[in-house]
Amino acid sequence: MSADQDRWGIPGTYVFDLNLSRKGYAVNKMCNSLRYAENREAYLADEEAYMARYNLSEEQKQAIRDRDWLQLTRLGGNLFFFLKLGATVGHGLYPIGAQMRGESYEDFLKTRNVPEAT
Amino acid sequence: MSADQDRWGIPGTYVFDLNLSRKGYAVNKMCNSLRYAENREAYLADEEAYMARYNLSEEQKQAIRDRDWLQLTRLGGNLFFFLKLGATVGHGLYPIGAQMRGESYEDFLKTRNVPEAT
Amino acid sequence: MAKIVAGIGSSHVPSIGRAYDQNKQADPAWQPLFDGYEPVKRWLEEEVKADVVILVYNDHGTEFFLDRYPTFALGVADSYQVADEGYGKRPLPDFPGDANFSEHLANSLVADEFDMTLCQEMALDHGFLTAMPLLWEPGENEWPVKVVPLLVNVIQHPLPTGQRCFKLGQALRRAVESYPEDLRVAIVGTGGLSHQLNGERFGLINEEWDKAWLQNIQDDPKALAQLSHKEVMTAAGAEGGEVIMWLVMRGAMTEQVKERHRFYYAPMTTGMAVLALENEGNTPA
Amino acid sequence: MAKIVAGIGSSHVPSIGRAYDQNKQADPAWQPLFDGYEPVKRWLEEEVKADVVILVYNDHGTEFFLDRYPTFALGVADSYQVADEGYGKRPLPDFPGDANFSEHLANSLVADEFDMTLCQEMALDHGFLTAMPLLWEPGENEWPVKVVPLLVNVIQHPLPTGQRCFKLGQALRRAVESYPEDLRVAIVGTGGLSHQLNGERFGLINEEWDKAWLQNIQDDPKALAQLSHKEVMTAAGAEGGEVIMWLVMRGAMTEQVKERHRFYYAPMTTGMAVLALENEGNTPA
Ligand SMILES: [Fe+3]
Ligand SMILES: [Fe+3]
Repeated sequence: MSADQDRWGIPGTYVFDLNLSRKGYAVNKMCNSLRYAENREAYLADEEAYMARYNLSEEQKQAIRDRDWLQLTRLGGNLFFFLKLGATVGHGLYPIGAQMRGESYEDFLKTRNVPEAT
Repeated sequence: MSADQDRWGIPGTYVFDLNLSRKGYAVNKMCNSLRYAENREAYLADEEAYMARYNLSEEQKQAIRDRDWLQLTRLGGNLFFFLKLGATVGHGLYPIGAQMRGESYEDFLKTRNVPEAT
Repeated sequence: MAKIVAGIGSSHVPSIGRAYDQNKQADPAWQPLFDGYEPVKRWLEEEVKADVVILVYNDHGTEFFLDRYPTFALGVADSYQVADEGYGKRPLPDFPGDANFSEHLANSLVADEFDMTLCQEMALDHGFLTAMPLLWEPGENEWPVKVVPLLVNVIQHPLPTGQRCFKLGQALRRAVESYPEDLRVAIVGTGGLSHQLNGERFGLINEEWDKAWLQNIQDDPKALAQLSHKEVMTAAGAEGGEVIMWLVMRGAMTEQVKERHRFYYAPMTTGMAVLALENEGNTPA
Repeated sequence: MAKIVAGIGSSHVPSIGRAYDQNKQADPAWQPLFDGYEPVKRWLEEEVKADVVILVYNDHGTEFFLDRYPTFALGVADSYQVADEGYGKRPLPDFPGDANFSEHLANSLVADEFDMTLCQEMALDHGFLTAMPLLWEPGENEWPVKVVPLLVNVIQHPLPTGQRCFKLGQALRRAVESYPEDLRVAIVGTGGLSHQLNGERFGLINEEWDKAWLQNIQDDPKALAQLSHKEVMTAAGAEGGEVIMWLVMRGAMTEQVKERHRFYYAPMTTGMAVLALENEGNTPA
């Protein structure tokens, strides 16, 4: 948890404020472009080339290559936008969440009241 | 001056309110697209085809064919947007204004303090 | 004179929309939820008979991007499209607007010092779509009510304060009641209840807090409006902070309200709730 | 602590930009105008030495379209581009922002119940560009001040009231004065004075009204803020209604102000003015 996030002081929580939004702007802009099917195809055809079109930092690119959603969140990625990246590369909301919690998907489901309601 | 405009009660003046804006939305959207050079070329190549792409009323199309800027204003065209259409078809701000006043460009200039400051 | 005839709080969750579209109404995991909305739908159809609904929602990275993020955005169009959130459009009809009524609301709110973004075009994502078919039955190509979408920024801080949202509701009531036509207006505040979709706390639900919310929004909304975003997010999760949209609805109701129906269900990652309220008396909130 | 060190009112007219770019500073029709700004430019450079300027302007169908029109939009970016209004970009450097300062302003204004649209990207048209090189000399690739663009809807009614604009200025002052860094902040309100660009009244100028405005904005801005849009537009022309942007600047100054410079010129279709004000005392407007 960075100093910037400490100002909110909510453990395990990354509040998407203007500071984080500015930091992650390029990531979210790229992810936003993936709402179009033709862009998703271009992304899958050449991830590096697609990332290069946007102004991502090397750290942000690496978090994306690693599919490290927690790290991407720390670097300003906003879930509502990077869900489109997840959908493109085959990571859904609950697996992403389980990973952010540091759990397997199965273990995560066990913590739910009605795991069948996916 | 229509009943809608009468509510403002300022003679010779078309106040661009939500009512007029909704009425002219298609016109202004088309004009807005003319901020790009390639669209201006497409417009000049085939005005009717370009207008057909937007949802203009027949009245609005006719006002454009006639380069009747006062009528276009009455039908919801907003000068800040239709200036781009003017620029495309070779009508500048002051000639447009002179036409709306019902004057020749030369007569309009005579009403100015420093006509050289065009 | 137009008047507000119903106030509804409702969650908006994409999985509800998927369950609806896949006809899971009888699926054991989903039946409670659909059953929970059913009495409200019946009440709206048989008693409330609203002409138009003001639905308070947020966009989720679908139509609004961070290049220009409004605090409050109001639809002023004759119709609104169902958005494609990237998986194809949901099979729901597009929505009829009431542009004259929207225009009146916009004029009234801006004169009342609310700095609205005004939208002549607006495609609506699950923030808007989730509740609609659970509350009003769509026909093949139409809806039984017209809509006015009202978007609130709950995505990028600074969010509007709870207090500001409540005041927006109060201003909406004044705006509605100064409209000359005899319109019956429902208002729906969507979002929440508790959930968190980021960080190590992903999946947080606080059922106790949610249940208290469903009572306090009726009895003491002004206290809820005083909560800071940090207080709400600490208890109800970062994304649970969007419950401030219920305060817009509540501010548009009377000081006293009567509960017509309440339902709560928390199967997965969001406390799902629906609450139906009626005005009681004439004193504004 | 940051503080407001200068308040400037300035017209924004495309033909001024063209005259500047075409080096018409010595052209008899234009020389009065450039000479009129010169003392203000010198004052800003030699005495005011602002670190950042909040410039209040409106877009003219360049970057903002009617699909989503904000009432107030604030730039929160590190840099802002010179827009292409359809005739190629003006040969001016792009503008450096001060994102931390903008962020503070945004947080403060939204907490203070101003419903801002917040912009991470914003290209600036003549509404912004006209005044800048007349007030601060650009270098080859840089500007001597950072900028915070603040857009006001003066295009599509309902516009914010004059009163709301004045209050926004007052809120800006509070926001500036709660910023911990020792920033010197200038604020520029642009637009007007009288002009009308539509209808049979195209070309209306009201020199008398303009001259009264230049005095009253100093002595009795609260009376100006009470004028209705209809009153302003009737006297100063439909597009002259944009003078409400000067009220944002004035609201951010002290109750008493000292005039440093005033200039007025009405060669063609717009009453062109520049007014430079200093705070006097500490009582907010
Ligand atoms: Fe939401
Ligand atoms: Fe302007």
